[in-house]
Amino acid sequence: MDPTVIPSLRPLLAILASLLAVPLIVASGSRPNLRETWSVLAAFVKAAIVLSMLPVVLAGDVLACRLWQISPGIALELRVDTLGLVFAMVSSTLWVLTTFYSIGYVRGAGEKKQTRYFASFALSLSATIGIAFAANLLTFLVFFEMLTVATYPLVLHKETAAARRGARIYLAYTLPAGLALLVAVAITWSIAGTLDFVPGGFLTTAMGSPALLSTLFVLFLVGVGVKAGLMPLHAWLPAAMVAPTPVSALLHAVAVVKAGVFGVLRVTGFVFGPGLLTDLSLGTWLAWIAGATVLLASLLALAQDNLKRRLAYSTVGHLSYIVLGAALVNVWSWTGAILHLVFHATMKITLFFCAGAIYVRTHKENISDLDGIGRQMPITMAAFAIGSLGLAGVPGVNGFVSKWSLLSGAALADQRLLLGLLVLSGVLNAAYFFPIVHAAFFKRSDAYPRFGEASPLLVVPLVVTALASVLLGFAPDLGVHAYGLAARTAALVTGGALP
Amino acid sequence: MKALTLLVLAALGLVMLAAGAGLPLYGDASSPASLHVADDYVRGSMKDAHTPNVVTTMIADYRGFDTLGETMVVFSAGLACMLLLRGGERRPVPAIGRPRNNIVTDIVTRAMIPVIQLFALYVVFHGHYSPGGGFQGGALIATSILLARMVLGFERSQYLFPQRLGTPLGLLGIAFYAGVGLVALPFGGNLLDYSYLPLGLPPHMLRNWGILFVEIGVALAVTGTLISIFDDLTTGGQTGER
Amino acid sequence: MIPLLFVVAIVAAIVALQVTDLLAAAALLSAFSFVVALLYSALGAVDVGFNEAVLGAGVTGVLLVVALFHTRRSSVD
Amino acid sequence: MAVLPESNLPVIITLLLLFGALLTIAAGLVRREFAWPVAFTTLVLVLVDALIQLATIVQGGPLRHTLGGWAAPIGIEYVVDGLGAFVVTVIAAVAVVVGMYARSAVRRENPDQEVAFLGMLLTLLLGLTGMVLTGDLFNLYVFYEISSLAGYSLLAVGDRKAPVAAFRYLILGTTGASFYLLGIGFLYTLTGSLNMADVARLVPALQGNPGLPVALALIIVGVGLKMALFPLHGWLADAYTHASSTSTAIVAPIMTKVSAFVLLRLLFFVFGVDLVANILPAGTIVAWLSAAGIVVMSLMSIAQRDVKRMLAYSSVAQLGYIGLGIGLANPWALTGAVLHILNHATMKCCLFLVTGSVAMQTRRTSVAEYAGLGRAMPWTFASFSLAALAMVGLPPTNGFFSKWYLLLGTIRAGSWPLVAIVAASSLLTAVYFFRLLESIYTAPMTAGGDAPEGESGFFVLAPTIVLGVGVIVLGLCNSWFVTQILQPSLPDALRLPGM
Amino acid sequence: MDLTVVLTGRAPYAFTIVLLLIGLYGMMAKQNLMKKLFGMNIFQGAIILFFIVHAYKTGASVPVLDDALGTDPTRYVNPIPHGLMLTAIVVSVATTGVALALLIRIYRSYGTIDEVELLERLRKDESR
Repeated sequence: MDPTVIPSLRPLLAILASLLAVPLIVASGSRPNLRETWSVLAAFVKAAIVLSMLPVVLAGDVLACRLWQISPGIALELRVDTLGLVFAMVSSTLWVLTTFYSIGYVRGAGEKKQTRYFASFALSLSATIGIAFAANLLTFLVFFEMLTVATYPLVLHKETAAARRGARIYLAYTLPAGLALLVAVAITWSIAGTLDFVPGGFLTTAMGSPALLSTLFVLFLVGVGVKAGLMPLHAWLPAAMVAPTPVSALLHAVAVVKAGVFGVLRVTGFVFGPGLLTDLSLGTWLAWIAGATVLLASLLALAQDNLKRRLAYSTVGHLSYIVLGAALVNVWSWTGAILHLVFHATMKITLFFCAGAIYVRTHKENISDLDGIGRQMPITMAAFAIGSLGLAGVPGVNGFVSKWSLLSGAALADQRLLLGLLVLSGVLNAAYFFPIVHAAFFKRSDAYPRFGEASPLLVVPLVVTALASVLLGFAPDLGVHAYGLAARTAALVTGGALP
Repeated sequence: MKALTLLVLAALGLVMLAAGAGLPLYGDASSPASLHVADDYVRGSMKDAHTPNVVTTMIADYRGFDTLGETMVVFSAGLACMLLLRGGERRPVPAIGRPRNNIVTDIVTRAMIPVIQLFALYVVFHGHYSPGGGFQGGALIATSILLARMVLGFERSQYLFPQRLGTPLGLLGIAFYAGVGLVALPFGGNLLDYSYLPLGLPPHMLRNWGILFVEIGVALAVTGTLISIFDDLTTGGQTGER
Repeated sequence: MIPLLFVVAIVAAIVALQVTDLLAAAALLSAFSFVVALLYSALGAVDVGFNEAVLGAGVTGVLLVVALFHTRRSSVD
Repeated sequence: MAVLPESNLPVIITLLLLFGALLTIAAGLVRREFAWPVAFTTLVLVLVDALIQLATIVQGGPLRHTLGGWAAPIGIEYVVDGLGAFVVTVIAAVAVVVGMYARSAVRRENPDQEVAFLGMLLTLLLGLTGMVLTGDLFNLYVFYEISSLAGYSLLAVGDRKAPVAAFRYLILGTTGASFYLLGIGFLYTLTGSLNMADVARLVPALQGNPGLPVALALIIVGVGLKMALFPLHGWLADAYTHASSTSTAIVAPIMTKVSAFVLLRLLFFVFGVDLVANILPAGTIVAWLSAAGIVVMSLMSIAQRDVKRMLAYSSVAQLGYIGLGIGLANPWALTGAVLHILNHATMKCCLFLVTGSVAMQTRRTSVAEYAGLGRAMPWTFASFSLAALAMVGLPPTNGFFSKWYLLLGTIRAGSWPLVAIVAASSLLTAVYFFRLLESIYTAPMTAGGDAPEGESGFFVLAPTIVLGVGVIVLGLCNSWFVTQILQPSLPDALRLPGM
Repeated sequence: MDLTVVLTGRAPYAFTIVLLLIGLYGMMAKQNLMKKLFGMNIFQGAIILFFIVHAYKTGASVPVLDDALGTDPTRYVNPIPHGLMLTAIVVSVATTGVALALLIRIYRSYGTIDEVELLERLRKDESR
């Protein structure tokens, strides 16, 4: 049954909420408090608008906002379906927390150029929501590139040599990727004559030779895979960790990288579709690439001493969980993938928040310096523990739920090896997280004076996200109905029955 | 390097010669060019504009717009000299502008100038019936002044034609030309359609007059501009206000 | 008659390019223009011939000479 | 005075510019201060007329004006279709913007020549608009020469080296004009007509005549020289670099574009697509030359140390896009090419204006010296960044969309190397622009030149900002131009499907 | 088509091409800018000649109407190229004027109009 399409301005407003904040932020650059007020306001408004669309979508309808044409036959069009809404809700709600956290962080760490910082942040969020709601590939591409541009100043923020290097690497990866995507979209348009996302895909074997379609798929993968940190295209992510921690937290654990995997989901599920992927046996290949990434990333993470870099590599690994789920297109794997998109966000942002709090308080970034920190910042480190447990897939935290459905997806696809691989990576996760927690709480070191917790602006958000992770672990459908939406999307795309 | 140049030129030459095979033969009276539009001009010149000299009719009427543009080309050349040379520090007038003080040449020149100018006027006004017209006439007048400038010297020839008049005269000429062409517009005609001139004559006579007018405009423009170019070049651009 | 003019024109052109004294070259260029003007007239283009004689041979020549007074008269090639 | 018929609109543009030039000089001879107001008023009037003309044509179809009342082919006629009206409007708009800039710039850069300069500026526009409007081959030559003479002398105004560069340009430009004239000579002796439509009617009968391909080649070389079609671009770099900022700002954006338009018109409307393809692989040659130009010139501009020179080389590269579109001669590519005439005009004009205002403020010209200026002149460099992003071709700027259409064109042509070149070229562009932006915003200011005392004056700043914003606006509403103006006036063979 | 026809029928065209090449040679190979300018003039002269040559008709009269000949187009030389070339001549003079102004400017700033010397002095500017 086709969902009824309701024309509405809400998706547009959701984007404008933060877009219009940008000039206000710039204009009030001289008065920090006013400036931050705009950010907070924008964040709340945006989240409110996005959440207000939940009931409609749950009712099985689709909100659409068709703007003018940006190329003959292609409109700048927004469309709120289950998948898009999930992504939008995650990023917008977490932005609220991140805003508070950012205020605390940049002031605590005494960052310069805060106006530029907040402006770019708002812009990136608009781009992210745009990506989530894009109804066709060209709209998607427009916002995708906007995101690239908007995050560039954030990576460059510290203006140190390292930051410049990080920013250059960032561009060196994302710009070519954007071009690959552009070419891919152009080819798609010329062979298919349409760019609108369709659950189950709109490309068919009739539209081109297998060689062409496979090349097209590769181009798409390069295009979105870079942001998704798919190996071997992941190298920018650790380099981009020079950015201030809130940036790493929201953008490099939620917005940007998730935009990448979201792109993978769109491409596999809404452009190519299960049928074509299996016909050309592209899905399996992608699955194996993802699997390899999961394993390698986890191993690399073990080798890192810098906390944020370790988190970055773990992010790379977990993103590939999602790609993996997307690749073996069946109901369970897709449910798992989408769930992981949400749950990994809550867990990983917690960890980054913790890292940031520690940095602001102690200016320590290396794991080896964190012995005994748990005694001084118990709440922070408790949250950290919850996050790591979740990522390791321990039952009781939401990570377990998503991983479970991913596993059953792998089982359903009869990919025993990948199944084992997932389990193994869970173990590795434990291997690179638990030592930190252990050291934090049970190693004692009087190397440095007592600190105590960071300012509430930093602590409250991370507590919230940690609690969220736990709650979602017990009731995955709580609040944003992540589970229901994920399952429905999966059914819609794969044509299978609801799990 | 030179060898390469010659090689390129040789190649070009051969291509051009080969291409020549496609062109009508020299002196071919039935070439497409002579049978398509040209014949209309020859047939029409008399009855359209009452002007035997077909070339005059063509440049001043059939393709009068080209000529307007062409006058503008001359003027812009004058403007270019003005732009490039005027201003900056004053320099001595070079040898060519200095008086010769040779009594013979002076007298001869003074005697010749009116003759040339008279002939020039004839060329302008008789352009309908014989070779010549605005360009030739204007250029001749200019030449007479140039002669004076060179023989009598820059300063002493000012009385014939003050330097500062060059540009304004050019302006005037073009404005006159374009103005004559403009008249037709309010009467519902097209630009440069002389048959709309409000002189109460039959169209072909109106065109005849129109041609004369624009020839005068051209003559003025060419005279003024050529002189101003010459002056700018000789004086290195010092304006004549002195 | 016409072939002769052609030959003269070509010779004048070549010499004008080869002479190292620019003043002489300018004079030769005017000569070239004049020959060409004759050629035009011989080919029935009296107006063009007239124009070339006055503008090409006359004015251009004068302007060249004037410019030469401002610059250098000799040329290495 | 009776109300004039619409068919007078085109000639009124020419008359306005003609009398405007004369009046400017006259007024200037009376008092120097009078020159600018007259000139600027003229420009505004021309723009108004151009807009009315555009509107008229979009509604009522092409305009014809037979000059002297002699119907073509006996007389000369002005023929303006949507395409021509579009280009004229672009010229007029750029002219108004630059005219505004000229007010203070010319006085500062070359006070002695203000009057002649402004007069010459109008003369240049007279020539360029004439080239676009006329429907007669020889008349086109006349206007070609007017614009060329104006171009030489405007570009000769500038620093010490400018005349040298201008002289080289003069020699090359005259060669080009003469080649064009010779080409017409061939066409005329073969067809006996000079009217474009008439020649178009007569030319097909001449297939197989050895004179025809030569005529075509001569015309392409002739126009290509003025258009700086690679490898005929030799004159451009020096001329642009050493000329005064106003000269460059008016010449660079429109003169080469107009020639591109003329080339397009001659190839597709006089010779005709099929004939061109039959008698000489002109299209292919132009396309590949342009492609080579795109790559080589982009590399050249990366190598430059002087900003203006860098922009000059990138101009040649960008012209490659237009040449490529014309050469491929398929609907999408052509759309991209024509759209790029407008887009590149806006962005390049903006960039050159910025270099101008920076030079006036601080006497800084080299890439190194631009370091750190971003803080001192925020608005100037905000527009600069927008234009730069457009040059790189990132959405939603207009540069992205020209690239989009061109890509579709190259794909349509099925030539993958060209696809790769178009894609890769924007990476090369990104290299030199992001390098510049990075140093502008993050590097400390260098010693060379003065420190800027804040923003430039209104007359310099306003045009820059207008263009900067225009880059975005034009990008978002590009589709309107394409569907409303470009498509209706293209020959049927080159229409987009369904247009 | 026998040889004499070719010779008489093509020779003028060949001559113009030769002139054209001479002019181009001057523009390309001469290192004195003034010489380049001369080359340019010759080049343009050749092109004008091209038009005039193709306007010619054997035995036809000057394009000034004459009652004896009436208005029979074949009796008169083709007037169109003449008109066009009037324009072309004026254009070439104008271009020469501008070029000369440029040359004077160049000489003022660099004291030479010889390309080789000029390049040296330009390079000296760079180094300074």
